[in-house]
Amino acid sequence: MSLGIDPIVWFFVLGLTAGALRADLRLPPAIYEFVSTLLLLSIGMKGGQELARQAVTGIATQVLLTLTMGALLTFLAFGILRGLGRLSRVDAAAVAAHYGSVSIGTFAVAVAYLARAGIPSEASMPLLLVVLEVPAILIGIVLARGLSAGTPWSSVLHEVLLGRSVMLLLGGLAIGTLAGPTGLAPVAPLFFDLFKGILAVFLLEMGLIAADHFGGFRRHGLFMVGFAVLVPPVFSLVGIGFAAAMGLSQGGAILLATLAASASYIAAPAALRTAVPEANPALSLTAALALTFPFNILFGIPLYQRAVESLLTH
Amino acid sequence: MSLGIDPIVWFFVLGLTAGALRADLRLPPAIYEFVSTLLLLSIGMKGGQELARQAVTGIATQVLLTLTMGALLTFLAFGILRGLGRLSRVDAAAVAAHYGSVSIGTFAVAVAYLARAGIPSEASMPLLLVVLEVPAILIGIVLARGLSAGTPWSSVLHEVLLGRSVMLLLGGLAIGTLAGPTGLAPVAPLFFDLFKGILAVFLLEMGLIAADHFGGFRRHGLFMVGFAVLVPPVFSLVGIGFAAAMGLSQGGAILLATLAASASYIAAPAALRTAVPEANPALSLTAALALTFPFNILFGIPLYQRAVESLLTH
Amino acid sequence: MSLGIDPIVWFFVLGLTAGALRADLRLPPAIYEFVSTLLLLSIGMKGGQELARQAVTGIATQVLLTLTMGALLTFLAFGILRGLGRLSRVDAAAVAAHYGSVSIGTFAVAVAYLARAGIPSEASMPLLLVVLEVPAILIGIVLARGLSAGTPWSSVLHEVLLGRSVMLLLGGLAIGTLAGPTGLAPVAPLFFDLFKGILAVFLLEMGLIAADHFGGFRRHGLFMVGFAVLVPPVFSLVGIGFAAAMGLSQGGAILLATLAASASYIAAPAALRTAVPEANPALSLTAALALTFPFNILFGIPLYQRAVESLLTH
Amino acid sequence: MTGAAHTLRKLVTVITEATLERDLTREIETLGVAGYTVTDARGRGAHGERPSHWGHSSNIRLEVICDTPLAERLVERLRDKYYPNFAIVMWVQDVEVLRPDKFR
Amino acid sequence: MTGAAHTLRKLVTVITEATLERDLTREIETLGVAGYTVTDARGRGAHGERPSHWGHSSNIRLEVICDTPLAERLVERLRDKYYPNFAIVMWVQDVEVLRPDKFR
Amino acid sequence: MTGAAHTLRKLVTVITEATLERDLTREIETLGVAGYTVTDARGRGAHGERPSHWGHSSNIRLEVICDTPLAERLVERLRDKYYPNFAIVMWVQDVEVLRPDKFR
Ligand SMILES: Nc1ncnc2c1ncn2[C@@H]1O[C@H](COP(=O)(O)O)[C@@H](O)[C@H]1O
Ligand SMILES: Nc1ncnc2c1ncn2[C@@H]1O[C@H](COP(=O)(O)O)[C@@H](O)[C@H]1O
Ligand SMILES: Nc1ncnc2c1ncn2[C@@H]1O[C@H](COP(=O)(O)O)[C@@H](O)[C@H]1O
Ligand code: NA
Ligand code: NA
Ligand code: NA
Repeated sequence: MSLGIDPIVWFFVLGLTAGALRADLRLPPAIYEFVSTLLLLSIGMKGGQELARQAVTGIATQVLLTLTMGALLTFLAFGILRGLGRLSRVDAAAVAAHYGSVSIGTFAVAVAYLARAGIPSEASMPLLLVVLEVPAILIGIVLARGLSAGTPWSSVLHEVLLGRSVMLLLGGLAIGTLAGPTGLAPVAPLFFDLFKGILAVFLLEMGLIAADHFGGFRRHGLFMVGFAVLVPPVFSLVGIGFAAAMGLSQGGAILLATLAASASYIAAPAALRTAVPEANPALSLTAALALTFPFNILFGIPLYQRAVESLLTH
Repeated sequence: MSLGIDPIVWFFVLGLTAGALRADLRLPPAIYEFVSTLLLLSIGMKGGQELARQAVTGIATQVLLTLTMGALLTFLAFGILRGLGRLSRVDAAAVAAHYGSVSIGTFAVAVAYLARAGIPSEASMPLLLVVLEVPAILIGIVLARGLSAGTPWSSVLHEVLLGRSVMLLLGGLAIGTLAGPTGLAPVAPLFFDLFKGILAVFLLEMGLIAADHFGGFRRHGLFMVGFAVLVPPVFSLVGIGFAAAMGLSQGGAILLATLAASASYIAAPAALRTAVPEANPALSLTAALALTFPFNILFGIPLYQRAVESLLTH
Repeated sequence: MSLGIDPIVWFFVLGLTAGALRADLRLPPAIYEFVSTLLLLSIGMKGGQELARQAVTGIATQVLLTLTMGALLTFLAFGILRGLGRLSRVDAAAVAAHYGSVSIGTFAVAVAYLARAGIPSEASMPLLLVVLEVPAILIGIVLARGLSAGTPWSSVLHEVLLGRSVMLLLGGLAIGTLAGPTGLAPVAPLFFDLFKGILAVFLLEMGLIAADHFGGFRRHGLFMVGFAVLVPPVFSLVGIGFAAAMGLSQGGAILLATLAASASYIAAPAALRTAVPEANPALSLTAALALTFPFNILFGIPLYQRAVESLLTH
Repeated sequence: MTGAAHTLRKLVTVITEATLERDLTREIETLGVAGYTVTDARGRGAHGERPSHWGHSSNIRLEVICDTPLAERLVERLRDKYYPNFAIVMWVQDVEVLRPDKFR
Repeated sequence: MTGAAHTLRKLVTVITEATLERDLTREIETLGVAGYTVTDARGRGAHGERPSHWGHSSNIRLEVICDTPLAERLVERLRDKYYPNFAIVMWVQDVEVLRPDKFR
Repeated sequence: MTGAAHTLRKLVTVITEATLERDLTREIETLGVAGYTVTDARGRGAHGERPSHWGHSSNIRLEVICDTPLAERLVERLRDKYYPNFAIVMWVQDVEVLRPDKFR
């Protein structure tokens, strides 16, 4: 079943277009933070409210397999970047950290996509999202610096484990689980009814930001362009494999494939900048933000849906 | 049929009052931008969703007539300001640019007014709003400077044609047209259900800003006060004439009359400041913001409705 | 009847937790102001819409009794702080001003609590909230400085009487009364439907801010901790007494008890800082924000409900 | 610099509590200073950390260009009025200005 | 200061209307200056109050470090172009910089 | 200026990446400096444009008043630690302060 393009994706296209034309639609940073806070809490609460409803079994296994997948994808990316791309060790490690980790914006679009298509998914997915965000960043840092004494591990761990997205997703999950669907009803108008509208504003802004980073490509060469566009479909297959191993539903598999295919452009850049300052930050950010993110939003998600449908016939 | 005062107008009055009392209700600029972005997108999307539904004929004629009207109003204003007001050429041209152009806030209030009264209007109105915003500004610049080589035309055109309001209105129109009413349903809670609430916040803020500009009148004399209050009803008649020529419905005619009567206080000031820096910016802004805008919001719109009802008996 | 914890309180707990872990969930000040503006307008409008519906009798008496209560609580607090706490005159006066005045955030949570429990309350409560905010601040200033010529009374009165909360609450009340329930319907999605969601965001932020102020306790000693936690239940009893004298309903009595028990952390600190600069601002703010506010939110409101139920058997 | 007619003036920079802004600028106008510039700031000093995210505790950074006698008067006025009870820091520098008439 | 190899440069500070930002930074780049820093500001001067809460009327505060000839050219260029019609104030100071090569 | 007891101190101004704020202020405290002031900024330099609208790419502007030896140490510390890999610019000026004891 094909759905055509989700209207919220048009907001991203509007942002890209405005950015390319150098029209100034930019929202103030305060609004960006407001909007992303609402999205993170919403995603967490939706998951939490399901956890309160469903009997969830096998979460521990899912978490472990997800951690394994995060590590595997990071090493895979590192290998490709070192072997084929001949990037320096620190640059390869930094980019690998971004691609082993996840993009929460991409996840939100996939959630909206599934809602539109009426495909249910596991309540545990927002938890796996959190689980998948963290390990790649830590592995990337170790790949870059070894376990050298110089790494400011305590501040790195603080930044990664207590980062905005981890805290808000886990907080939302906890609140959703504690309150359950009835308890959440009074806050549903803000966190659930407005979800897609808020996501549209977020995507408008991301389009503008992505457009700002296109310039980076001239400098970073064809290899990185190929990497940013080919890694997502390849990684999505890894995601589908792990989804099969976990016995996820179709919806869960599409989400896990999307997560595998996505690259972090918020948590990873922030952590890497202080932990591995020698790495060129524009390299990762340009790839993750200006290519992989648009690719996943515009083409990836429907593609992964089709892949799941043809590969996972329960 | 008279409706009494729309409650959202009380928010404007609250802002005016607080401003006059020097009470600090001011919202941060970030919120002003958020709120106005939502309004612009909403207006565009509403129009676009109608365009997707209705078969629209004669848009080209409407656009051409609207362009003509914009030019006519600008020359008219210029003539009055030079002839009766004895303003310098640059000042007359700058003020004329503001009054030939439009106020989007006023348009939004008129849209809310029509919704409340249950009067439908043409889907093409948001497009005509965009069309009417631009030409007056360009004509004003030419009136002030001639076609002299010194004018930074490329940056002026960039600022006017790719300005925030033009881009967001056209973007909203495009998204609404592409998605249609069904496609927009998931984002309706933010963009449509909250429309009047968001407009109320916007009007509170505009009341505060308008109050700030009252001081300007002491300096700018009685002529400008008269101009700012008398031009709207006169220009609204021109608007009604053009509406008749276009064969617009009653609702469309009220909107076009309101547009004709309104004066720009965002796009025009920004463009004129860089293109015609010799003009006194306080002159235009005080008139448009502190008199014409409140006049239209508080008295104008119901007046234009009555004028349309008595003049346009189809 | 016990209700368990209101889910919005979990947002406060999330904020506290994140703050204690030094995780950075902080929203920009612009969002804090947006959210608090919406809450103040909502509270005012809700009250106003009821005023438009109910025939209100005896408002004058209620206002006078509330003024008396505000004065009484301030003197009571001052006595305790001077007598038992041996604070300097200016510090005792400053803290007394905070505790005689009210916390609007606490009031909002109590309103949400009553809504959840389905307990109605008087339409005049938001007005009493305004009435109770002001006198304590003025009395505190007089207690600190006497009626000395040095006090900048004109700017103090301006700041207190035309402060943000007074203006927005009164403005909302006026708009609600003028427009009535039907008139407010179009803005209800923003101001009423989103109320609890917006309050949740506000509480998340307040949790973070409260956590920031815990450090103050190390310096301010055990007496202040005891004061901040014991005054609320004691003052709530005073509130219940006055509620009985006014003949308020159960809901109204719970709200008045909560108001008496709450301490200002916005209006009072701002006014006192300029009017009584010799007072230590951290003393009042730490107590009001980091102890009394959480106490009331987490434990106080259900407690006051129970007290009202057992003391006021109409 | 020599190309244009430059003159020396004083630049007084003040960092203090944001809630003082209205007070302070009124004080400056009373002294007859021709203008000032304000930016939002945060910081740390003898009165502890003053972060920018919560109105009560944020700072402003105020700059005034004026001649030496006025600068002298301004600094003394602010010192007498605010040093005892407020978080405040001030410093003074020489600057070259273009149109000395603008800065009494 | 003597520990590191310090060199004198000029610091030009400009306070002007926020809407000029794009124009001004383009001007600076055209002159060949290596960099600049901008912060948002508000203030008061000969053109009245310029508060920060409404786009049209807020200010920016622009800083440029460069060598004396460039500073001279910059100041003259901005004076000629903006003084007649805009709210603008400029001042110049000496500063010690660490890597003089960064600041032509 | 002579009216009050003024003393010379150094003003160190640092423009660098916003994400370094926590690191930097910790560094400053470690050196024993008594205070600092931070404002948000944007700009352009050798590392390209750094606009203020997207967290990763915005700047801060940090000011520290201290005595000459501390300024010297601060500048060297920041140079060694951040110059190789970060967008950063520093300059130093003389300033007169009112209460020299506040600024070690
Ligand atoms: N040594 C310093 N250098 C730069 N700014 C300072 C310094 N000391 C204090 N400040 C600023 O001045 C404010 C008030 O200082 P204080 O009164 O010492 O707490 C602080 O919050 C800082 O923003
Ligand atoms: N004497 C002054 N000291 C500091 N800033 C000033 C001074 N005069 C003007 N300014 C700033 O420069 C802007 C433009 O000045 P003006 O052109 O005089 O209106 C003002 O809005 C202030 O921000
Ligand atoms: N010449 C300059 N004058 C003023 N600020 C500068 C200059 N060069 C760089 N900056 C600021 O310092 C930041 C970092 O500089 P850079 O390391 O050269 O990219 C820039 O983003 C600017 O904000
Ligand atoms: Na990934
Ligand atoms: Na018009
Ligand atoms: Na109280």
